[in-house]
Amino acid sequence: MSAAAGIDSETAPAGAAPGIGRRLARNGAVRFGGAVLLVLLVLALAAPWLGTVDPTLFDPASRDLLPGRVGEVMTLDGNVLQHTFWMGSDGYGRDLYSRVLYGARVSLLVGATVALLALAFGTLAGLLAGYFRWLDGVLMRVMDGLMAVPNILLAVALVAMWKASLWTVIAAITVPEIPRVTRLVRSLVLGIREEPYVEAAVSVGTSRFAILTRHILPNCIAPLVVQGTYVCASAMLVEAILSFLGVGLPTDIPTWGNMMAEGRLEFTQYPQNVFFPGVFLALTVFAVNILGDGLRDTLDPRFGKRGER
Amino acid sequence: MRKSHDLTAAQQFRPRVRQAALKRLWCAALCAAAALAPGQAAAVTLRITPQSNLAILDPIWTTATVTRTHGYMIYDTLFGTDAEGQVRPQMVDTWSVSADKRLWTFTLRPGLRFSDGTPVTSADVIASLERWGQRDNMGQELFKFVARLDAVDAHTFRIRLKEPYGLVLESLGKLGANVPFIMPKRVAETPADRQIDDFTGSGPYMFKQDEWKPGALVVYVKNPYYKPRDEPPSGTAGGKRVYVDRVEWHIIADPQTQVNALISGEIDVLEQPAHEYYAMLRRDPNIRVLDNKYGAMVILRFNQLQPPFNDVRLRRAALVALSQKPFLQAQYVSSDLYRTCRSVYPCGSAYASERGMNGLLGGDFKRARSMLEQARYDGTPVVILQPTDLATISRLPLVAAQQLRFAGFKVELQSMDWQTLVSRRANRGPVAQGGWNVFLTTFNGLDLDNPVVNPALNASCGQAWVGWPCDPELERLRAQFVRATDPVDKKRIAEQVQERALEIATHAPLGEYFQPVAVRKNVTGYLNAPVYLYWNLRKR
Amino acid sequence: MRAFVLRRLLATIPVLLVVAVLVFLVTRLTPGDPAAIIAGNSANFEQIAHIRAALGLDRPLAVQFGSWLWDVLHGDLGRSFYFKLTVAQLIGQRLGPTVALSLCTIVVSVLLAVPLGVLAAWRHGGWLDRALMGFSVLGFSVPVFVLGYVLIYVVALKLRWLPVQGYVPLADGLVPFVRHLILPSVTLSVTYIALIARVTRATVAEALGEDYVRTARAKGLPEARVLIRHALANAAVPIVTVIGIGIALLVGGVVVTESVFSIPGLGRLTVDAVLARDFPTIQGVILCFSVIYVLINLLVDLSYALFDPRIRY
Amino acid sequence: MSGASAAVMADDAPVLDVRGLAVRLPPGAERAHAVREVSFAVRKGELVCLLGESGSGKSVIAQSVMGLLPRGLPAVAGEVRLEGENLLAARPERLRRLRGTRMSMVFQEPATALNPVMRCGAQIDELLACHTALPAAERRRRILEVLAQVRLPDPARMLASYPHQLSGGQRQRIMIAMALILEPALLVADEPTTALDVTTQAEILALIRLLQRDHGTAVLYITHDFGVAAEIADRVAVLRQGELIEQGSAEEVLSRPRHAYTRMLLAAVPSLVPPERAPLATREEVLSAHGLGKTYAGGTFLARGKEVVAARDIELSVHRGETVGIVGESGSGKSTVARCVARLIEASAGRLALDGASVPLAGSVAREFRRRVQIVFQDPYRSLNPRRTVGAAIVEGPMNFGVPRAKARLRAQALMGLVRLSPGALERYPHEFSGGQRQRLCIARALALEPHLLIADEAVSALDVSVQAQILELLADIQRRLRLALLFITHDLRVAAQICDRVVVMQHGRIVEQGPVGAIFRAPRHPYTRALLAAAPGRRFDFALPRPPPA
Repeated sequence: MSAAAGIDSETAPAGAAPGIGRRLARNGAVRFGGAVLLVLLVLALAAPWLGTVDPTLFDPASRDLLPGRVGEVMTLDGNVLQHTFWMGSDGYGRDLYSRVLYGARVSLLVGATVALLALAFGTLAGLLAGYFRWLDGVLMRVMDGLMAVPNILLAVALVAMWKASLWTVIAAITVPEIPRVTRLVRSLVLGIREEPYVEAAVSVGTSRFAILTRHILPNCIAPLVVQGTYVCASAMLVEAILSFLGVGLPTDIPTWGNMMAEGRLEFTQYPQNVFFPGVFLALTVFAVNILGDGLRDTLDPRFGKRGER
Repeated sequence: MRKSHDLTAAQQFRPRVRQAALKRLWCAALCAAAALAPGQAAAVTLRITPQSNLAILDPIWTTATVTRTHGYMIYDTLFGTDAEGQVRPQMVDTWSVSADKRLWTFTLRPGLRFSDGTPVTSADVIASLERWGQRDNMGQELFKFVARLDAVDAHTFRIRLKEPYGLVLESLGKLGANVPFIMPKRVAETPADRQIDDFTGSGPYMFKQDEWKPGALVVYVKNPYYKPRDEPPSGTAGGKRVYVDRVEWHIIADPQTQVNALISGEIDVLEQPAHEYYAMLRRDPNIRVLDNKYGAMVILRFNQLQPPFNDVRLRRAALVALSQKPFLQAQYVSSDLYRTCRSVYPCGSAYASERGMNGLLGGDFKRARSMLEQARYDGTPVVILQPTDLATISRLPLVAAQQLRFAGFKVELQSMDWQTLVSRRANRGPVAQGGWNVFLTTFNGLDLDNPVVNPALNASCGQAWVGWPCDPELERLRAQFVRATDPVDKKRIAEQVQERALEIATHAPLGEYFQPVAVRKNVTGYLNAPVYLYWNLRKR
Repeated sequence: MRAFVLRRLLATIPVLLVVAVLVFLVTRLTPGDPAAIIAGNSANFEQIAHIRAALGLDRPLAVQFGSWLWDVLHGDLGRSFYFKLTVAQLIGQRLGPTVALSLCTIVVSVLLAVPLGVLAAWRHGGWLDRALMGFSVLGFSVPVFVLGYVLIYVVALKLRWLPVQGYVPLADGLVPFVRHLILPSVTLSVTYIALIARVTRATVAEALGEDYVRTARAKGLPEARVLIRHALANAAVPIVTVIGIGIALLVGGVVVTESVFSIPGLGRLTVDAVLARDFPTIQGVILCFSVIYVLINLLVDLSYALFDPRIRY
Repeated sequence: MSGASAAVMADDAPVLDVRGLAVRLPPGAERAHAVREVSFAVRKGELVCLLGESGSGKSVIAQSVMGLLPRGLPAVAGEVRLEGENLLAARPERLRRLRGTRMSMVFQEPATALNPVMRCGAQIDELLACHTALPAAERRRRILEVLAQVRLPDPARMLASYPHQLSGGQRQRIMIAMALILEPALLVADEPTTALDVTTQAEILALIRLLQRDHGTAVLYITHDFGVAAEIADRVAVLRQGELIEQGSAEEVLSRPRHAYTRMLLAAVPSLVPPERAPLATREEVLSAHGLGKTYAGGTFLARGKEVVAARDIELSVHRGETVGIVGESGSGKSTVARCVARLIEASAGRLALDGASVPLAGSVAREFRRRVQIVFQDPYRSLNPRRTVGAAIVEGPMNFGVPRAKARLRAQALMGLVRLSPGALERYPHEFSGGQRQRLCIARALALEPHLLIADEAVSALDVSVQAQILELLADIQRRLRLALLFITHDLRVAAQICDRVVVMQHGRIVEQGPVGAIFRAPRHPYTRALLAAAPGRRFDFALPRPPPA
């Protein structure tokens, strides 16, 4: 059969589709979410130079000051200095402005760490369950068991079990999130396993471990990043709820959650205790969620497919 | 969420300035109430939110405040203590003491009955007193002196002492926890370390066990068999008349929701509103805040078995560094709800004095620092236990931490829920194995007003209250106090006890605070006493 | 159908076993010692040891677990350490309010979230989509108790439309029952709405891209009918799934809402039990929650057959 | 080319008159307009075929006629007149009322074109309910009648059943019934038979012609398959990259194409007449399978489901330098055999041998087997890992067998030349290549391990005919040079005719006939083979050869 006339211009690759980076930057939600988070991160890290005082030191004489008032603050060596309370003071007389900024550090840390840990363990479990069938049954039953126990109650029990410190609270919030990530990864693996490029890898003699790490894991990243943002958002909220129930972080470690939980008593008369941390927490969780939605719309192949076929 | 703990409304004996005004208010209310036609048609229900959740129903088995209030609802006592602190007869009609003060004979009022209709007999009284004697600390002291307790007939019983004892009536009529309530014999024979499960009593109300929803709702109805005394009610003495048909305890966990429920009229009485709300409650037109003269005391307790506070010099240094005002300001908000009190006994009580207090509790960080150097403090951290779920005391540890840090101590705060704290502080071991160095709590004033009842002053090493101070001299003084009958001697010995306690720094008294009850204006007749009493109330 | 139900019920047994072991270990490893708590604060060492023996806490862990599990299989959840009732009675008293609150919340959430999601999907990427999703996510970002307090402060205290707290059983009259449930279920449903709306939006948007929607439009059907009968109908299965899974997240909210509105439900009971180290109650209630969760998800799976004829049991 | 259409041309006003249509692509696409300057007409009772490869814009034209253009593809010029009314100017509400009544459409994928959660009867009923005021009973009668018209067995059962309970052909008949029930003037058919088996396709094409004659409907038929065009079209219009380069009667365009592009396309269509094949130089058997079978046990450990026999008693052998084709319709088991041989799935029965050495049917397989047997899949878009460079994909095989990276890279560059791709493209990612280029990369990957046996599982089915021709030519060239054994799986008889030495015909999991390609195509013995050949569209029209078609 004679080769057709050399119309074939196919030797040179076709026009390159826009890279992931540019597509992400174009998505409004990603831009908004990312910007807000960046600002918060900068505020948190630059806290010591933004006119703040030690968030844990207090002088009960200047308690419950309304925003903008001037009062006294004790320093570590016991002497007293004048300080304007931009966001007012809480029940102990601590400066809310400093606590909100320093609180950002811990809340973001809790959110990010829980997200990373949940993704790490969840992905590991999900990969094993998805790829090795004999492991699947056992692992998924354990995950179902973990998921059947309501996350707040599990967290409360875990925190009550160990003494309340930053890491116990992080662990307590992470454990209930792991099953959700595992189920996501497992369903992804089950899907990707059937893809022809995985079968091709099998046929060229690639080991199972290499298939997992080279072919299956990289293709789970996009949905995982999206899930990570939702886990981060919910982690910050759960931390606030744990503080509300009295099993959260100790109050000398300021977080938005325990500030609100502790400030709820004065809420109706001095709303600044709950208002400022509440606004910051809502803004952060909102930004993370919007970022998640934006990532999903750009990264998730299902949405990409709907273009011209 | 409030838990039962040592705190009870303290007893304070010195009349307050506003006290007289209140008196005039009562009799006006009473006269108005009398004018109402007796026997209103609709059933009147009184809704009360107690200080915490009623879980344990055996007032002898636990010292929890809410259980004691439950006891006053359904049980009666041989003697009561009136508003002026005098012991008055309640179930007892007449009593007499032998010349050598060793034989006491009591006769019960005629016609006393339990809520199941059966008459109250001496046998019931004896069984009740014996069970009470095993658990209550004043009861234990009393029974050390009791030779024999027997019934002469159904209505008369006798107590034979080995040697004269000064606090017989004060013990039988005591207000504080483990109140000597009288229960039917069959119930009182339950061993002291097991909880009773039959709630028959001879008090003004009956407990409706079928309607009880633990953690949510407790229901009492008027006890038809109860015969009140004729005298007007005063403290736990006098006639316990009941003018409502039904009392409901609504357990509300959240402090803000409690106050909102009172403001919206969904409950009539709120025992312990959070201090942040008193300003608001005072301004509310249809709510009355019943300032009472009975405060509670804040106490910082050292663990004397473990470093660093096994060294008395460091404990003294801490006493020098600490100051009362910041604790009270941080935790109890407005100044009319607290006051500093430089005594181990409640200010205004019989034995209160400033003896041994010179140079202490002045917040003198510099002197404290130098004392630390002299004692060659090696920097072992002070572990302070902090309860996170008890709104009324959760801030105190932070204030203590800051003041000790200013004094040069290394301090570590460990937060936990109250139940963990209660079991943790019973641990004598080192901090590494779950031990502790300092915790803060509060006590009802009437539990501290004399060397015998005040647990902090007990220095009998292993047998003492947690913290386990060990000092034979202090024990000798307390034993001497018990035997003294003349008030002047008691006062002198009590002051010596305080001086000695401060020398070996058993604990740091950090001032007093008040937590007045808030009542809606359509409820009148609330009895102002160091304990919560719910008879004599009318609801329009 | 029956074979499937049987098989699914058999499949839940290992799950509940895992829950039982998990909960048992979590309670047993707590530092707090229930015996000390029950003995009260002035008890000495012997009394605490005596109580611990009475409660059977001195037996080896495995034996304790075995006897508890054996009792559970016989329907006896054991007695509460702390309250004077058996765990079964406690749960019985507290089940009503939690079920009422949850059902009310689920109904309110689904009725609001699904239309919200469909509208957002219909205008995918448009301003309406961003606004609706922004609103639902905002609801998701505010902690439940803050929302609760604000609602109480505004609606109950200032406007006096609804009661501040408390729960009135249905038996005591429909109107008070509903009035007491409105604010709590609104507070609780905000997070649930965000969850369902997000999944509805995603699945309906995906369905709108399918061929059968293009066929429906080629048939000249009105847009509303295309959206409901074709797009939403095919998105029903994933939506129902998230409603099922969401129940576990809902419980977290129930615990807080019951505290804020002082509703005597299972959520509040569990937290009190954990704080009071009341092991039997903790185990009983969490097992109860898990059983409810598993049963609900079984119902969800069974409902698939209603929504999608391709799924046969 | 059917001769029957001429008589119907009585009415002169065209039902559909498209003039100068232009539809703009969103910025950043490879060309400015999806279609430009498109003008054609479809008269009553006439079937006009729009021919073109994928991306030529034929579907865009169909969508613009029906007013279903997505938001990003606006029609910017020209007119689309349906019975005189310009649809481009019509308000959406007007368009909506026309759809289903005056014009309707049938789509390509029968599997997904019907709403899976609605009964077929209901999906037609909603059309009637929406556009007419007929009472329910009358609507039901009409539906049963039209279902009978489209030759569906037991219309009542069809009406009550769900789409997933019907076969592809039946579903397409439902679609056609739905399209024609309201007697529209115009029917737009967008590749309605592409996804069907060749026998079913023949029935559907015949049905469309029949209904068109009965109802006098004007049909705009869109396809990329010249065979189908030859089979059914009255007039043909050829599209290239959005431009109408040629149109005329089927007879003119298909046998006397004026435009070079049309000639190129026609030449690329493989002929059903197999060329003379040189006999094999040596008879070295690479692969032999005896009594190979595969059964899937249905149900789970509790419920015993019914067993599905995918393949049984397969006798197969492929020699060095020989191409053996397996042909058959979907569900015939041809892919299952291929995957058993490639040991991607485990066969349930029979013996397998490679270069004489026996291969275990189950459990782990010798690494040497993996080296010697390679496979190329159908879907180019999912055969390469999107997250890794194409170079990495090619070197992965050799590096698994210990070839150092540098040496493997050199071999990859050589292979790129072999498959006629520029070696510099090794660092690029799969999404930067077209379908045809990706298939070449897959071939390069397969050859990297110098296999003895290459299995092509529908390797060219997803490609346009022009690209398909190049890949087939490439495979033939590579096989000659490397004396590879090639096992070629396809449902397209034309492709089989052109590339295979021997052909195996499969039906319902069994081999019905096998033999040299000439014998099978010229003198098929088994009735199923004969039916397959008879159903191949445009078989009387031999495109490749320039001489005029037989009478």
